[in-house]
Amino acid sequence: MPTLSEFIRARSQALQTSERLPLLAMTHVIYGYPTVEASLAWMRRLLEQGIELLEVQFPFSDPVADGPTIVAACHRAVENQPQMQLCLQQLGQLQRDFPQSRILLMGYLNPFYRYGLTRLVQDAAAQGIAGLIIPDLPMERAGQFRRDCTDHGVEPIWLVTPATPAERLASIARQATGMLYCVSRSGVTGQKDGAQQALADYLSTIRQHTDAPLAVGFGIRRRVQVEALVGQADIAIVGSALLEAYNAGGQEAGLALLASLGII
Amino acid sequence: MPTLSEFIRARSQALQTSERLPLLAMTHVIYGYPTVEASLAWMRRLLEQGIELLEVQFPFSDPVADGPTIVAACHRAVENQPQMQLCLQQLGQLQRDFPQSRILLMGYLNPFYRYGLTRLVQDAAAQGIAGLIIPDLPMERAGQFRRDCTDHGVEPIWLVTPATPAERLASIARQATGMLYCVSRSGVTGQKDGAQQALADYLSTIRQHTDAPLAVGFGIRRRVQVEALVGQADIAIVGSALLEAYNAGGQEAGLALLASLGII
Amino acid sequence: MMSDNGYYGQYGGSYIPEILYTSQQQVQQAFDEARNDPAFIQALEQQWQQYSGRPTPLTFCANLTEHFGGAQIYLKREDLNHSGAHKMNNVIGQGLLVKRMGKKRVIAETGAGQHGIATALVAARLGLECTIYMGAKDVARQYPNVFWMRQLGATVIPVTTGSQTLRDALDEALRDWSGSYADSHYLIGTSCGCAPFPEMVSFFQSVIGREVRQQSQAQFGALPDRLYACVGGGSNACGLFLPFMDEAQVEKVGVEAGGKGMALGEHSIRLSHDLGQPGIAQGFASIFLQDNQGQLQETHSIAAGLDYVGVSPIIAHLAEQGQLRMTYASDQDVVDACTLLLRKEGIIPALESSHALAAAFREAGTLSPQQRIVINLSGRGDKDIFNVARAVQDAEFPQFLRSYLREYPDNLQLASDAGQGRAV
Amino acid sequence: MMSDNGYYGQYGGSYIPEILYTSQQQVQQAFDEARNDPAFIQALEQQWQQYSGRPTPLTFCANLTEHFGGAQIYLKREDLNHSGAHKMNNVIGQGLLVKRMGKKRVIAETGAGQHGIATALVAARLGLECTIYMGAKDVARQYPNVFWMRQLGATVIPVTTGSQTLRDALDEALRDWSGSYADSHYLIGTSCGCAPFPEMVSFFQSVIGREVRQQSQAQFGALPDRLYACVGGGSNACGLFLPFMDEAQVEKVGVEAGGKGMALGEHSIRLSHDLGQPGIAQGFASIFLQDNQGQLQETHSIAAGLDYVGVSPIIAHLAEQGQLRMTYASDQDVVDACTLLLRKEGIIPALESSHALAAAFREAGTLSPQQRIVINLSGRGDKDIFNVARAVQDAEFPQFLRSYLREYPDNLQLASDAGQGRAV
Ligand SMILES: Cc1ncc(COP(=O)(O)O)c(C=O)c1O
Ligand SMILES: Cc1ncc(COP(=O)(O)O)c(C=O)c1O
Repeated sequence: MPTLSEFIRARSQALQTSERLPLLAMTHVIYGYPTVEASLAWMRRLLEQGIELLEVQFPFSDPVADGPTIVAACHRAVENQPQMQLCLQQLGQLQRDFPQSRILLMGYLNPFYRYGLTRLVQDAAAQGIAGLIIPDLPMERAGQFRRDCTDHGVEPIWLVTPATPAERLASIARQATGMLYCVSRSGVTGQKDGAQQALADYLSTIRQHTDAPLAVGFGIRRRVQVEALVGQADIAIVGSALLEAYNAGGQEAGLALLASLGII
Repeated sequence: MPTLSEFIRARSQALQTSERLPLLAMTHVIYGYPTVEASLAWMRRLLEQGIELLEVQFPFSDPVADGPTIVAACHRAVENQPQMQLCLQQLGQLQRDFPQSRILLMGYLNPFYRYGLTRLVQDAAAQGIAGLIIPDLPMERAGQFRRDCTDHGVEPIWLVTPATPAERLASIARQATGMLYCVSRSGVTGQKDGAQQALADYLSTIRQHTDAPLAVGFGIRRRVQVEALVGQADIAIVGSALLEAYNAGGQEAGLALLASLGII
Repeated sequence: MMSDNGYYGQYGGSYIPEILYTSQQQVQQAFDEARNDPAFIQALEQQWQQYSGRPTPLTFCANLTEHFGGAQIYLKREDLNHSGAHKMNNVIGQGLLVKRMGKKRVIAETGAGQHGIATALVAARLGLECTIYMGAKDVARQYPNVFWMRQLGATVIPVTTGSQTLRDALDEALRDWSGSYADSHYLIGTSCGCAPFPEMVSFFQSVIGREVRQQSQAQFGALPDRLYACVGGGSNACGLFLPFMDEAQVEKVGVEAGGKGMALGEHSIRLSHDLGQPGIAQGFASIFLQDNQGQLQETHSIAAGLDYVGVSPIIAHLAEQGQLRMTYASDQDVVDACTLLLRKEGIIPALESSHALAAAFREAGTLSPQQRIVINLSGRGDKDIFNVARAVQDAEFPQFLRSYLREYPDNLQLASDAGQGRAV
Repeated sequence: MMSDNGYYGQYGGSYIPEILYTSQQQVQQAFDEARNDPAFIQALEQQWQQYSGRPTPLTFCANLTEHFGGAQIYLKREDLNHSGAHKMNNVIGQGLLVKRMGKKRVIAETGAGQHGIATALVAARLGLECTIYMGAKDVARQYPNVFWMRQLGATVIPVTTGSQTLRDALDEALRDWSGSYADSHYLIGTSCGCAPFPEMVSFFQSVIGREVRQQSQAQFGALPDRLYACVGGGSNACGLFLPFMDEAQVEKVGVEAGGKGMALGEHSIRLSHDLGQPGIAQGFASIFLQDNQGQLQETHSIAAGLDYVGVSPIIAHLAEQGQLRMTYASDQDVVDACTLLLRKEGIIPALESSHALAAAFREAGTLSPQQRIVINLSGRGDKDIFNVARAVQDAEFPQFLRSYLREYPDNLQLASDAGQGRAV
């Protein structure tokens, strides 16, 4: 099986010659929201549409790095008492059903920590999950976790932000393998050249330090924002906007958004 | 005109041979309660009944030495905006109409003080008022007042209480002329021999220091209380009980009380 | 300031019913002895420190100073006393005197409830029985204080006579004392009443001014140029001013409650503008708000602790002598001053104390940056939330109260709706 | 207590979103420098003294001591701080740090509102913008505090996510900080959160224990035998205990909120009885109340300041090491202890602090009269009138509120009835 970065590179290559914008789509779904069944059905539907990367968030009662829409959905999902073990099994089934896509499991540290981080990596690997994103696990504290990931062939996915100091950014970028999750808080409207330039500078700085694919998330909700990423990043992450569309009009509205963004 | 003590002694003498208990009646009325007119009518009625001593209280907003019934009546009377000058004139008229009785003006210091203490004594004298009772004017501060009283022939009437220290009691009693106002807080029920004895002791101590007539007030409301005073005091003061009777049933109830006490 | 046999010029004295003579003498004697007894003074200072947290600080207000661009502004922080006001200084002193006299019970009057709470606190601490008289209107308006007094074990008696406010409570307390003097002490809360109360209360409060002297020297190496204190009965003003009476160059400014206007009944201005007249009532000679017949009048202030009808004979005398300057602040000035202190310095002043602030704020800009003023922050303001919320017309406070009421245990709501009074 | 690079045994650390890394490092560095800068320490001590009134006294309680017939009982009077609680020690410290870092704005979370008020006070005094996050349920329950925060110029943001209480407010504050770190400081109110907050808050609170050491020596010539403190986040406990860590013979007792019962959701007992489990959330590793999936759980306490889901990593570590003993007190014990202190000593304790009282009262009688215990009275209780009145089922309080509401300006009543929020 190809590594995550190999997978991404291959698909990027293929997209150059397709009708779609040449960016992979990484779509975000909260496990257990609004119910476990509905969330699984939504994931399945996205995968059927050819979404390359599915980011599944295991909900947590205190998602400190998320905005209001995702926070509310997480709280709702927690009420459905999601179980980590079952979640991993169900994601494994999806991965097996859609071998053309990759599933990344995202979540805050505590539920993983309670499950056991080593056990998590093992079980995720066994289920074919390609990567793990843990926004509140600093790289400095992740020695064992990274060894486990290496041992079991799961990619730990790190985040950088515009606030990350240059040296640290370089260091994190250098250590990135499967992909690097580039958060941009500044947002890109497509209108403001200054902001667009800032994003370009940010991404090119990162690029200097790594060959890993770059995934960018900054509240993408219009095609022009995606277009601005072409040539500078590999993956467009659609999170809150997708959830809002889904909340407003279900799966169809979600898919319509993705289509309007040019990434399905 | 006889002095106040001569008047009292003469009437006491006369009572020895009458049907009534051998004690002078001193009845208390609040000027301006419930209205100025009604209070004057009530005074007149009492004088018509032969009450020897009429104690008229000029109302004050803050009658600290009085109990709840009198306090409430004073507050009501104050609302009628009683005028000191008019009050003195009206009492003078009463005195002229009922030369067989004596009128004593009682009041707290402040209204008198605002009127002018010297002026008060002068005007009271001019109206034939026999004595002045000011419960919150200590004898120590009354030098000028006493000289004014002497000059104008008005009796300053001092109070003693069971709490007054022996030496002070002796001194006040010695200086008493028109009468001495003996407050007994302990009350006399007629049943309790101890209390009766205490009253007897109290009055006989006072008697050792003065020949002035003794007036006793302690919430008299039953005949047996008055009887207990016979031979020990000269005057029974009926204050709150009379006001309560008046409040309950007007002049008639007031007179009925006095009759039941054996002092009209 | 020592009285001349209970008198300050023509004011002061002891004009009380004869029945209280002995108790008054006893208090006088006990106080005369105690003030000269080092053991008493030591116990007093110990309780001040260990129970009430004295010394209270002198706080420099950089933002306010800059805001007005005039004198350097300091606050004497009596709000940090136990119970949240200067009242504690006095109740500790008299409480210890009660123990010394061997009495078992204290009586007090209270208007806003501050003195009532302070008395109830000290009574609990000293194991004394405690009865507090409070005008029925004040009970209704200031119920939170009543609640705490009762929780502290005090008996609170609502006084339903007269105007049902402080003045009537005072009368009623005097009446209680007349019947209970043998075992009870009347713990007066301000520098009013018959001798020796004005002198005694001022003596206990003078710790304020003594500390300000020391702290001024320590913090800026000089005495203040001006002192401000609000004047209700006058105790916090006496406490601040008296230790500075030998220093004529330290100007003393007393601030009365200007209320809503200058008509009788709308304010509590007794001294400034000669709105009050000399009188003798409630045990002492002073200046009172009264009509031409000598009847004491109703007063008003947004600060319940300032609407007293009389004033300390000490303050009346000093004002008459020109040894202090009297002024006043209106309800509106007071709310503004309160808000300004909140925003600029992060201190919540009592509305009483905000009168002193208002006057000082008016004048600070006219002084030079080399001058220093000390404002007595006699108490803290959290107790005033019911008044302040209403004054600033806060819309959520009533909403909060309503939802709180909805959750209150049901049976009690019914009982209290029917006006049946206390359940406990 | 110095951490090992932010860790206390297995607890502590910094588990925060990457975007906060720089700010966290900046705070760490600023704090490391400031704590070693005599000028900073001097400014800190000056504000503690001149603004908050430190030192707070150590009060001997003769009546309570006699009542239990055991150990001599002393109270450390943090209730006498400006704002009425120990929270002030920390906000002054962090406020000065904010000035030092040149930031212009502070963010804080608050549960009961005590830390929110303290932050708003200090922000006003230091001229900082201030935003307070508070669970919408807490806003509704603790509105008087919200009122004062707003009067002080702070923006109070009700948090409507999750359980709408402290935990959610904390999450929301972290989110704000993630977007505003450039000019804002997150002023955490207890010894929790990512490094260096637990250490920093404890550093600022340790003034409590240092004073107790000095005062014990001065007042009874020895160290106390036992110390009691309630444990919410753990800051007042750290403040009292840490300066005594070298003295194993001084027993330290931490008291958690036993609430209504032992079922999850009914209490806030994280350490005693092993009801909590290790976890990593809200920026740090510690013991949290959580389910088997690692979801944090709801908690309960009669004292709004004690119902936190986690606990200071310092306390968690010391408890694990047996260097302090953890226990708890139920809501009912707490009301009883509060009442007893009121009646016996004339001090109104916060319900939070009454937990420490309750545990100490349980044990005092078993100690000898030669032993001395110090209970940290972390705050005063007048703020708790709404809770206490309900707990003792006072019948007149709702009556008072109703008549107050009847007199409230009419238009505002309508506006608020319609739930239209603030008018100002
Ligand atoms: C905080 C505060 N300041 C001032 C006063 C006024 O009293 P005095 O003039 O005796 O200081 C009161 C009275 O209750 C008060 O509570
Ligand atoms: C008075 C008081 N005590 C204690 C606490 C608990 O906090 P900590 O455990 O951090 O001292 C609070 C929190 O609001 C409080 O207000």
